[in-house]
Amino acid sequence: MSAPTATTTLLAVDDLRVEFATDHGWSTVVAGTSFSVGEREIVGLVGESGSGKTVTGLSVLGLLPRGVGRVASGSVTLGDRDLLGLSERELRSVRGNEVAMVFQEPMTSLNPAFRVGDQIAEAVRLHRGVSRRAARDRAVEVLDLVGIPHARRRADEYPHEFSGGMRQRAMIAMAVSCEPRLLIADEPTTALDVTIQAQVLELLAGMQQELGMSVLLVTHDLGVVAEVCERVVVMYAGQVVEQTDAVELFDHPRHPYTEGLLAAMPQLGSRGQRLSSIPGRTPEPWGMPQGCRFAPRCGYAVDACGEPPPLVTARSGHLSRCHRHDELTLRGAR
Amino acid sequence: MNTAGTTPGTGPLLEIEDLRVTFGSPGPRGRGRVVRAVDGVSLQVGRGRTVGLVGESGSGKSTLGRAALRLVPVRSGRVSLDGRDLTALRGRALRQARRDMQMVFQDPYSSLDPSAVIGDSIAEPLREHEGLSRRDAERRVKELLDVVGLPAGHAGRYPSEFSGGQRQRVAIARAVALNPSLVVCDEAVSALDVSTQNQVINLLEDLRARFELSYLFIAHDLAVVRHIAHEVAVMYLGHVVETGPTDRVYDSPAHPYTQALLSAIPASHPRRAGTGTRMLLSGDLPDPADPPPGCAFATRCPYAMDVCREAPPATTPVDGGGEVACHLQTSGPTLAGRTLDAAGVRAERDGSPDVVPAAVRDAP
Amino acid sequence: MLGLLVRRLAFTIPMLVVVSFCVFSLIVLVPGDPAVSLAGENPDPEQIAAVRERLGLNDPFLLQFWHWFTGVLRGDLGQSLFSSQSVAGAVFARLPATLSLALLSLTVALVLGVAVGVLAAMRPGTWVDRVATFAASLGVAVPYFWVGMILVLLFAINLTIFPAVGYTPLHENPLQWFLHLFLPATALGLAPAAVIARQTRAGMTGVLREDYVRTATAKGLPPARVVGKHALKNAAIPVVTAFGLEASRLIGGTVVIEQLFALPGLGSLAYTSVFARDFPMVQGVLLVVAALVLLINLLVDLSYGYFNPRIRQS
Amino acid sequence: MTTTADTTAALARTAPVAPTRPGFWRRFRDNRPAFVALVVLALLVAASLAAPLIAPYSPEAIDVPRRLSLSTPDHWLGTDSLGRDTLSRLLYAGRVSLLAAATAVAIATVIGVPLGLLAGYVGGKPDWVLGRIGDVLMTFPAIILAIAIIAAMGPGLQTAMIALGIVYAPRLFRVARAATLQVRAETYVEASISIGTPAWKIIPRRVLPNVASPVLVQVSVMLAAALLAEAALSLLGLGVIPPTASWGVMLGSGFKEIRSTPLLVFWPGVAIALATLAFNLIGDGLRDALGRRTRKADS
Repeated sequence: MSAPTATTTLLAVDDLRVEFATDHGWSTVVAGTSFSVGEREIVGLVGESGSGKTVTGLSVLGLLPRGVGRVASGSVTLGDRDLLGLSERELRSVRGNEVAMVFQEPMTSLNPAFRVGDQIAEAVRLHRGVSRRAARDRAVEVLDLVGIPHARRRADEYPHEFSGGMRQRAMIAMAVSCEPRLLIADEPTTALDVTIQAQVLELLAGMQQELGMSVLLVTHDLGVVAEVCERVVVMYAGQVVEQTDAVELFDHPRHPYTEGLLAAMPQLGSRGQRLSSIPGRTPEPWGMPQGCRFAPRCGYAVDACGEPPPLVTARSGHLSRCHRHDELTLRGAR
Repeated sequence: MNTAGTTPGTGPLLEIEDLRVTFGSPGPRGRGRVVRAVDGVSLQVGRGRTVGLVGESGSGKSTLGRAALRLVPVRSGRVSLDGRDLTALRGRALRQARRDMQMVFQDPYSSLDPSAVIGDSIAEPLREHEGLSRRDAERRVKELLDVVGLPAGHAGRYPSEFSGGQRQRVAIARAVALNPSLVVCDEAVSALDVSTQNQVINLLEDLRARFELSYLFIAHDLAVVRHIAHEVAVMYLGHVVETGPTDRVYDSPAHPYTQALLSAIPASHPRRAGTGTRMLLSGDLPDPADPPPGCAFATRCPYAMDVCREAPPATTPVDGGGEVACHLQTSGPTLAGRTLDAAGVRAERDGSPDVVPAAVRDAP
Repeated sequence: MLGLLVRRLAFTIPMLVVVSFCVFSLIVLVPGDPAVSLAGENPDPEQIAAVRERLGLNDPFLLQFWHWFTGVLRGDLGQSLFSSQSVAGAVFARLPATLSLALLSLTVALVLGVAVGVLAAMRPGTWVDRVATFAASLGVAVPYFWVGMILVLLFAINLTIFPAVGYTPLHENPLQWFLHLFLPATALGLAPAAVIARQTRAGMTGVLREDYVRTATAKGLPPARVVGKHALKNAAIPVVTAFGLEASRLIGGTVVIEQLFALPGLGSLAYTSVFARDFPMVQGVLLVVAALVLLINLLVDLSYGYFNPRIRQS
Repeated sequence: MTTTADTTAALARTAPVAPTRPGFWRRFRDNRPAFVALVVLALLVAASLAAPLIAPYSPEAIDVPRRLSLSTPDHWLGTDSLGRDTLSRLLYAGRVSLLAAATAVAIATVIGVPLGLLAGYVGGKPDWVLGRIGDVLMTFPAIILAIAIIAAMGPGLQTAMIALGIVYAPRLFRVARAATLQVRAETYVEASISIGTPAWKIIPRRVLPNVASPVLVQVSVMLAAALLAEAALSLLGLGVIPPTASWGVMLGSGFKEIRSTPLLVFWPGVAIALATLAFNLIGDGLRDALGRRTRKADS
């Protein structure tokens, strides 16, 4: 497959380290993550729970819970600005304006005490400085854009009057209301039913086309990645283990963990076969293996894996953090 | 207590007939809300078989599973296990009947008492039904831990010390402790990471063979159900809209809702994304307290005809096994008893509700 | 909102009736013949019979209640046993002092409590939080009547800034009214302020972790807006609940405080009536106090409707 | 990497379990304010119990010539208006006050908690009736209801404690009921029902242990409130009757001398504040130490 197309980079995350307060002191939950998102590109950030993918997404906008999580080092660049170096005030003009977010739980991500339309208009007024009335019109307009019927009437309703799928549409409407350059969507479909999930993915892809924005899609679901992503970043135990374009990843994974994930993907396969899985479990931040973090669960592990592997270019545009990336032939998706 | 014609040992293990479950009350002057969670469902689970029950949230599938075990009050209809009418049982007789039917719940974080060690949770059915001494129960708990692949020495640990997958193994050990004939698995793997999920499914398959269990396997993940179930029932808004052998239902769905569900499954490879027909449903599930008058699916169905909005559809058999409740199958003679694919009905990718399939339009 | 009001009233009014019944039944609790104990020292049979007649104790109990209750509905709470005063007259003469005291101390409690709680929640783990938390722990623990005594000692006896005892009605001299109430209201308000501060901090800390607060931050809203608008409205319900409970407790506290500061309020009326065993008076005070508490609960319930649209609409 | 499942059982067996959370006692001890409070309370209780052994004088020994003395070598904390030794009286009063508070809360617990468990678990009509009775009792401020009961039955420590116990019962009822409702909705209770365990075994085995922590916290806080209420009632002359000393009685008699000897209200006030502060801090410590471990958030 071709290397990632040489688009201009919009977001660059470089050697990001994030620490969280745990029972065991400050533990590193994201350990030197680097990746980028190009203009008008949809990038999937994939991993299981505990991989650090959500934390990475939150770090971009400085949304780590105060006193619980902190960025220890690294840089996050949007265009030519280092977001981590911005003052709180400057960062606020980026949030919701240049970079917007959609979260996993549509049921709890909207404020139950305020009308849906007002919550959207609030962001518009803040960043566009328009009149109350114009902001409201814009709110109705984006609600309509994301496919909420009777948008003008529904704008006056409270979140509890919306179904889960509608709330996620409203969240997307809020996110796109100021036409951001980058949308970070954190597991936007995980809490939704499969038919609603299909609607929301279709909507996200449509919005990306229409507004020409970039999307960083944080998910644990390779099916979601297969549906909409052009490029994929795979995280395991706080590190990027593989990064390449989507088709290449599914065809020729270069990291045993990715192979395991692909093999474990739910298939509409036949009954009676054993389902494959990755043995063991993700290590805790305070108990990381010394060498390769995946080695204890890896069937290909050799002595060399006692040393931490670097993230290297396995092929043009294909990065892998595996000592044996060039000698193994790993199975892709069926 | 054998009131039905079936005798133990023959016929289906679990038989549900025209079951109705409602929540809420009409209230004074009828202003209350009555949710018809399960609205006239009939279903059977054969011995040693796994029946997958699929549907989205709000379809009533969990309520059906609970009603089958008499964990929620049944409004009308009959549930019998091994020929014995469960709906007639009360108090002590019901409690004793429970040893043959167990449940594995969705959330492994709340299905185990956080203040009790796991050995205590696993021993509860043994103490209750077999009156085992502390020592015998301890020995059995160790055996059971071994069966589900956990170290026997962990019996004295608290649930908080285990991962989600390990807790689900504990819950499964508790469910099979009495060697029941039926286990209802209510979204038993959906809270787990994908790799752990597969481990638990494999365990369930092993146990079915080993203990001759029958499963009613409730899930929203169609891929998982296809793997584990012999037969499938599809629920929508309190109704079972389609049943049948798993392969038939997945390969040639006879109900538009089944088709929509299947087409919504994300692709397993980017190259396959956007290929095939995707039937995007418009809108959301109707309010279960105020269901549409005719077919429950009519409000979102791309094939909906006038009759669909007026009268509930009757159930008809389908070629290849199973039944379906859809007017397309009764009002359209060219389709009757056949699957949607076989009849050449295909929804367009945009799923416009105006699309009327040729087969239907030409029907008299 | 109107629907909510009607629903809550439909609950409150029957409660008032039941409460009235309980208040009246208190006389049944008196061991032996209440008339004997009420007729004074060494009563002779005639005195006892007179008391029985006066109290209507010869009627069946429910009939007695009916007479009393219909009187209450007309605003007639009965006659004092020992003075010529009507109970209603005595109660309403004492009400302004108690209401002034209660309102003033509740204001102290609410303003101080919410301010300290929000401040602590916004800076968890910092010295601001620690000082606020410690002050709140202390405020909850220190007896309010002792605080009253110490305040009298410091500000009335040693510094003579405030009067130690007495009361001036608001309409006579607002400044004197305030000066006389300042010490008792502070003494009475500090503990509820501490409780409200703790509740506010706990509620805000929880709400600030909610997804929708993160959404508000992700929109780019300044922290003051996130906390003051998005978080506070959601944290309000437990705070007003605590406020309602504290208000009820505070009304109880007026009995002691009015005694210490010689305020002519309901509390001191209750106190003297209890000692005198003036039952109609005790019943009257109890009924008015219960009605006050029910009114506060009603207002608290209605405020839920404001803070939570789901309650308003259901 | 082996992706076949046959090894998964074996691997699950060797999989590490999460580190054991420090035990309840460790967590409580690590909470410094709560631990200090426990020590202070233990000292207070010990001193009160040992009053006959350690008190320098009888609490009722009158010594009029030395009345209202300040701190002297003979009377460390001074004397009251009758010349009685303040320190000795404080120690003896502690017994009365602490025992009174404990009795009231014990009565409230015995009434409120079982009814709360029942109402929360069974629901329906019993819950409605008990709830409304609680509502009616809660309509009266605690101290006023206690005064009313005392008005009917006559003053005295015993009446006061029974009155307080009744007044506090609905508060514990509510806490126990709310916690039970929450536990009742947990899947592990449904699991026990599905096993066939009868309710009379589920309530003590599955519900009670999980309801215990909010109830304990409430008991601890209520002990503080009962102590204050006893003091207030005794201060008004409706609780403990002189010459028996309680901290409230001492405050009441001390207030009469506040212009001449302010120390007389100082010491009993400090004693009450110390004990209530200790109860409250222990309550906070219990809440933190008994609280469920919060679920680990995703990644």
